[in-house]
Amino acid sequence: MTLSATDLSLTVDGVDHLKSVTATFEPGRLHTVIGRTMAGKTTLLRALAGLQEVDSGSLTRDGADLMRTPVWRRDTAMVYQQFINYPHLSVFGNVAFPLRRQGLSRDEIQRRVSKSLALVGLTGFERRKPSQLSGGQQQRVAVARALARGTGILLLDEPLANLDYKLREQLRDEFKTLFSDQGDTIVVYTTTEPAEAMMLGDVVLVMHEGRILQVGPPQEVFERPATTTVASIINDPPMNIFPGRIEGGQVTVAGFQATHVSAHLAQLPDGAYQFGLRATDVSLASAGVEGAVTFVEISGSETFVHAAVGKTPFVIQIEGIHDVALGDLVKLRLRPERLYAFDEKGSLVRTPSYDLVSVGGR
Amino acid sequence: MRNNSYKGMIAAAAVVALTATGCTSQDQPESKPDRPALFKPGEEISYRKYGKDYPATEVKDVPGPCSYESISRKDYSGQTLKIISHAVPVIGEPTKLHARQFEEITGAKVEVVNVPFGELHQKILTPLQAGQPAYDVMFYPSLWIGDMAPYLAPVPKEYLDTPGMKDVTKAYMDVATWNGKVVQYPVDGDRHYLKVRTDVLKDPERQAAYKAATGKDLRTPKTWAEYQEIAAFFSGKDLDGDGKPNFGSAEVTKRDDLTFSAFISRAAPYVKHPDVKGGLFFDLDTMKPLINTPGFVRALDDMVKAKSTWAPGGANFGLGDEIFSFGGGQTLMSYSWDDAFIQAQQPDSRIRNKIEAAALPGSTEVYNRTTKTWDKKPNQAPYFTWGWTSAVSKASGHQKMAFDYLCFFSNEANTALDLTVGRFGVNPYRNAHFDAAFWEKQGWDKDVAKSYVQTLSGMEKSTNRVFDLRVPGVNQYMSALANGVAAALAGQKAPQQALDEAAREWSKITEQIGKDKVRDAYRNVVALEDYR
Amino acid sequence: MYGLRRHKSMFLLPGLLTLLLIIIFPLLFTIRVSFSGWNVSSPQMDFIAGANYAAMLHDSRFWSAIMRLILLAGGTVLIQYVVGFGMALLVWRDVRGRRFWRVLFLVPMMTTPVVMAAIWQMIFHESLGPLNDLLGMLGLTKVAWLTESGPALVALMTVEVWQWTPFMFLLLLAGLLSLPKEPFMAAAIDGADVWRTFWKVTFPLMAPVSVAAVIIRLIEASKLSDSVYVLTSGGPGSSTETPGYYLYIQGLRDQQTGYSGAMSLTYLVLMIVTLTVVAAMLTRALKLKGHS
Amino acid sequence: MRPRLYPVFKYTVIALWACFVAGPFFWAMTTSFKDANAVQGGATYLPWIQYQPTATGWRNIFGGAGGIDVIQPFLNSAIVTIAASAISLVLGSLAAYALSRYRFKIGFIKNSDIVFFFVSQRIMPPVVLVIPFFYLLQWAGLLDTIAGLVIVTVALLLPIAVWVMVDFFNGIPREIDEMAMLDGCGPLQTFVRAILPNSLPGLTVAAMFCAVFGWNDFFFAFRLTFTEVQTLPQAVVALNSSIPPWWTLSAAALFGVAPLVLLAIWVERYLSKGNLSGAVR
Repeated sequence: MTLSATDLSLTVDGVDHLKSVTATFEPGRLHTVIGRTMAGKTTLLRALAGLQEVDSGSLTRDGADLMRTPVWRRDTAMVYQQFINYPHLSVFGNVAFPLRRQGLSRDEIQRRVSKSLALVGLTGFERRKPSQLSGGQQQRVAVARALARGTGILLLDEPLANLDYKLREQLRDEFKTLFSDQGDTIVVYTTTEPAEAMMLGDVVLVMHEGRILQVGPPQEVFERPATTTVASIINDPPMNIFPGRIEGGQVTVAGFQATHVSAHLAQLPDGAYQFGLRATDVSLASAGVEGAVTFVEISGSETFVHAAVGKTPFVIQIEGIHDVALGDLVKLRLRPERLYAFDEKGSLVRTPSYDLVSVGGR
Repeated sequence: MRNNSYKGMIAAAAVVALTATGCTSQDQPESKPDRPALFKPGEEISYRKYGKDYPATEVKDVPGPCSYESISRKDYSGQTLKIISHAVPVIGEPTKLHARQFEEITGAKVEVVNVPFGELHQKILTPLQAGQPAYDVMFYPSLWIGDMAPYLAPVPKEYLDTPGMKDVTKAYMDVATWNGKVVQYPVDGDRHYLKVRTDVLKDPERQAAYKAATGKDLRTPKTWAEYQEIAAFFSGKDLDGDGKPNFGSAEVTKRDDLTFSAFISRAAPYVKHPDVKGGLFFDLDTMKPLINTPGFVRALDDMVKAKSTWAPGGANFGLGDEIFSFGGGQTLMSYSWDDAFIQAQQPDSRIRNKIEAAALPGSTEVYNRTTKTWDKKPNQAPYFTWGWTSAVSKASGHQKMAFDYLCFFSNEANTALDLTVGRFGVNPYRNAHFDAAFWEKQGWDKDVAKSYVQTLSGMEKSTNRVFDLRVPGVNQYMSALANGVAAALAGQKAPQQALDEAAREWSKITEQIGKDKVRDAYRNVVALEDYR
Repeated sequence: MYGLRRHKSMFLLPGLLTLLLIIIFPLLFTIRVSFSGWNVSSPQMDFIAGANYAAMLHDSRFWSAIMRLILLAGGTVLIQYVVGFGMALLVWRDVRGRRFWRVLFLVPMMTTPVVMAAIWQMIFHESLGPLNDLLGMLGLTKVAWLTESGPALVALMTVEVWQWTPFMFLLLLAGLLSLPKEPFMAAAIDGADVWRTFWKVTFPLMAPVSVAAVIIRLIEASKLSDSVYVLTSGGPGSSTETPGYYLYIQGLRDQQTGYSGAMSLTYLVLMIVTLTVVAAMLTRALKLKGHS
Repeated sequence: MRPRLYPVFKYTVIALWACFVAGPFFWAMTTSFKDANAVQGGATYLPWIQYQPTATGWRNIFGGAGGIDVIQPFLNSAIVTIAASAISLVLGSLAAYALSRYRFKIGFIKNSDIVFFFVSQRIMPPVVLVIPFFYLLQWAGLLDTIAGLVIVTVALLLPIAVWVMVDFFNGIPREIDEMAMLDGCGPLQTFVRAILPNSLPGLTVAAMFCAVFGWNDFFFAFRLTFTEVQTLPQAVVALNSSIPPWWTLSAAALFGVAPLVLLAIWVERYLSKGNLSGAVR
């Protein structure tokens, strides 16, 4: 029951929405597609569902061509970012809608709907109209409808994007258990949130500008981002990427002697590189690379300090609340053992050695 | 209020008729055998049973082929007669009333459609031209004969020989005739004449005041100049003490209403020279329009001057407004058809029996188009202003029934009753109608009845008559003329210029329709005008 | 989407073909008849080339009627829009008895124009009508509503405004009621006053509805003729004639079918061009994108 | 404007406009109880006080002497209006759905051009259409029949239905269609089961416009029928004689408006629910 996309391309008005996308989706696994907005994630899902025609490429299911199968025979369910439900139907009616199309018996429909609503925690809401529910509840209805059918392919297009933070976390946790129970279903889930992708995905696909940049298990993608772009997409806040040089055992950034070269980079020849460093691996210190503070975000227990070193922006994530003012000159300390090295074109050259990786942690 | 035994008789007759005809297919014109009459000869006829809006008057059914008695012998059950008529009530209401009676006494089904004046022409003509048998019987203004004649069934001899038809005045038989054939069935006699308020004009105090102010005697005007003087003198004064001002003259002036007829009335004495033959609207020889000649221009000058004597809104009066304005006592004088007069004589009218009828004002000189001079001589020219007529379509499959309906419509009893209902718009057209005693019976004062009957019959005696332009495309001609008149009344153009343009328009229309075609038609009209 | 192509005609064609079938013959007929001398006395499809069009070029009544229409249609639609919008705003929210007002304000458009024009004719009647009577009570001079060209145009516009403002009112009220709430909250938080909120929030949000409503009203208003027919029959003189009424006079009353065909087609082309331009201008003026 | 004055201003404006709107109805109402003398006597407003009311006008529209019988025309109007509106709504919403959801390209003709083609039918001066319609119906043998009138009325109403519904469908997210298809509905089922039920407000507005224009059409009904199919406006206009019985005309005018007032109340219910357009959000 494998779903394979081969060489899918779509260009609209000179913009590549899909560019030679090739990917295989396995039954019983949850694939998260991560990428920034406009990366082509939604287009990919719509192409998989048959809602979007592509310029070229093919789509097969267990080797059988899927391109000529109309949407309504594709055995696919989809959950949209915008909580799309049938406004005229009750919650029950919404979930029962696809089941009725399948011609199931009343009892069977009743049974499946109840089960499905129980799964998403909406038992007791059967008679409400979607407009009488909160956003999170509406999205649960959409999910319940998708689940109740037991389709072979389940597509979720940033289902949590329009929810508030709290609800997002809560639903994300619920999804984790929900989708792990889906048997042979191929689940494809798009998101812009690295945490979501890492936490939910059995496989993570990183998309950017219509291309798939990297595919792999979450941990691998997190630890070994193939390019600077992947590195930036897969981290939140995005990994700091900055040009620098290795010269005589020292890493220099914007003319500063930033730090010494740690062991994992020792083998590299001197020259120009791009370095990557997570925000958590930069700290404010009394000495180091000098930058000017451009922006300060305080989020609960953490402070994000944005600073510009020369023209290169940095994000520094530090514990606790710190009193930093705009325009202050600060010194950044870079953790040498955490540096990723990329070549000048952005391909990964060296990763730091991870002893213990905490997936999804900030 | 219905007479139940009468209804029962109809039902019985219908059953008999149905059984007799058996399963003959519906709506096939066929002559069925006569059946017993529902009326005794000379029975009293009244409209009372149709509602209290009808007068209680009773008249005797006059024996003859069109009488209630004779028509009720006919059996038209299972057949449908389709009729188009003017909007209710003018001519439309009697059409419907007599249709209902006709249904009751013959078993026929009669469908009547009523149409506003402005729509009637095309509503009748379009199906006729398209060969669509839409209507069997059509009621329309008689001046359209030029357009309609090719599609009309001539009145069969048996109907021409009825006593009722024989009694129709010469003028109205002429109006119904086209190229020597009677193609229209006369049901109405219309003409324009003058109506005045006698409580003002015959009031000694006002006569004295008028004499003092103008040095002239106050009398029913004999010329348009006098009409203007009197109208101007009284206009704006409160003549009946109700606190509201009264006005001098009410005329039909709304452009696309019947303004052309009002204008022809005003022009008639200036342009109808008793000694000049060969056409009033056109020179029959050249077909050159004459409507911009000095006589017509003077009439338009008069009309523009008269504006000061009109009630507010008087420059946009349709016929209905004119009728209400005079009939309601707002204005002193008016000239048009009988309607306003009859309206003013309705039992509940506040000016009942305070009015009189007179011939249209004349002139002291008349334009001679052959010598191009004004001939100083008093002139009068009665205007036989079209009037309603009826006809049967050549394409009708029910001609016999159609003519029977018209013959019934216009039988003596019905006509006598119709004449008394002002809103019906049915006016005297038989010699028998010029009978003052009949009107006195309706509660009219002797003088009023006498003035009315004399005015109407006097017109019949005149030899200097004006008829309408009964040619194909008459509506276009009249519309062009009305546009000219309206432009002058609105002050957009001087009368001469307005009529010059109308005349050019006329030439164009003639060109378009075909000079010979118009001339052939107009010859019929000229024959009537020049008749001695 | 695969599998949909063959369905899309299934949706469109029944309606499109029905309309085409009904309309194609009249259109072809009109084009053909406009080159013929078809009239009341010779209803035939002869061929007189462009004579009707040539005559039309010199027909000042036709052209001045078109100029007058621009004034009448433009003026009445503008008034209808402003008043309709105003009334929609007033009964949009917190008004006592708003359901009553809303129904009442809708009713005029439900009436038959020819019939209501007759009622209006009574109202404007200069000596028997209530309007001049009321003016008199107020001590004002009476107005020659239907017999002077200025007041007659005002009377016509009054009737049109009365009859069709509800149409604007309905569309605009429906538009207002479906507006999202957020921008208004934002404006309220910013402390914008009623006037500013209207211009900064309500009006821009209502722009698409406004353009659609104005265009459709212009289309309908361009056919103005019923009220002319009943109220003034084009008078005084020809000062209230509209193309619709003039076409009626020529085409139906005088049955100049060929000539009126030529005028109708010219009028149709002029209207389509004008409306397209107006629609484009309105759309641009209100900075709308992708308005269909 | 000062907040305290605003309500005063608001209610004053509403009241003024209400007077203007109601004025003609009031005048028709009072006139319908007058007779010829009351009308001729100048403007009066209050029965009993200023004139003696009579029910003649009202009696006359139900077959009284000098009047008309409005019952049969009423039924004819209702049949024609309902049939033509129903056909227009069905064909119109199908076409509108196609134009809202699918892209058409036939030569240089695109969706917006097709929409314009529909709407442009309303630009046609009716005068042009009526003569050819006459011959068309004559050829089909449908002059003076309900069927003929329905066909012609459909040509008048279809553009309105398409215009309203295209706008309305554009306001319904396409995702609903997609979801229905994903849920196993073919295109027609998608339309019937997912879109139409959500279009009731739009259909109501379209139905109202259709009903208003269909019910009040005088022009075509008048010229394409002879005697068999008299519609209500025709019956009322048949009173516009050279001596107009204003009282009867007024009564008939009010009678003709009544059913549509009920329609207005119905439409207003949707308005009050606030879901006349963009029903989804």
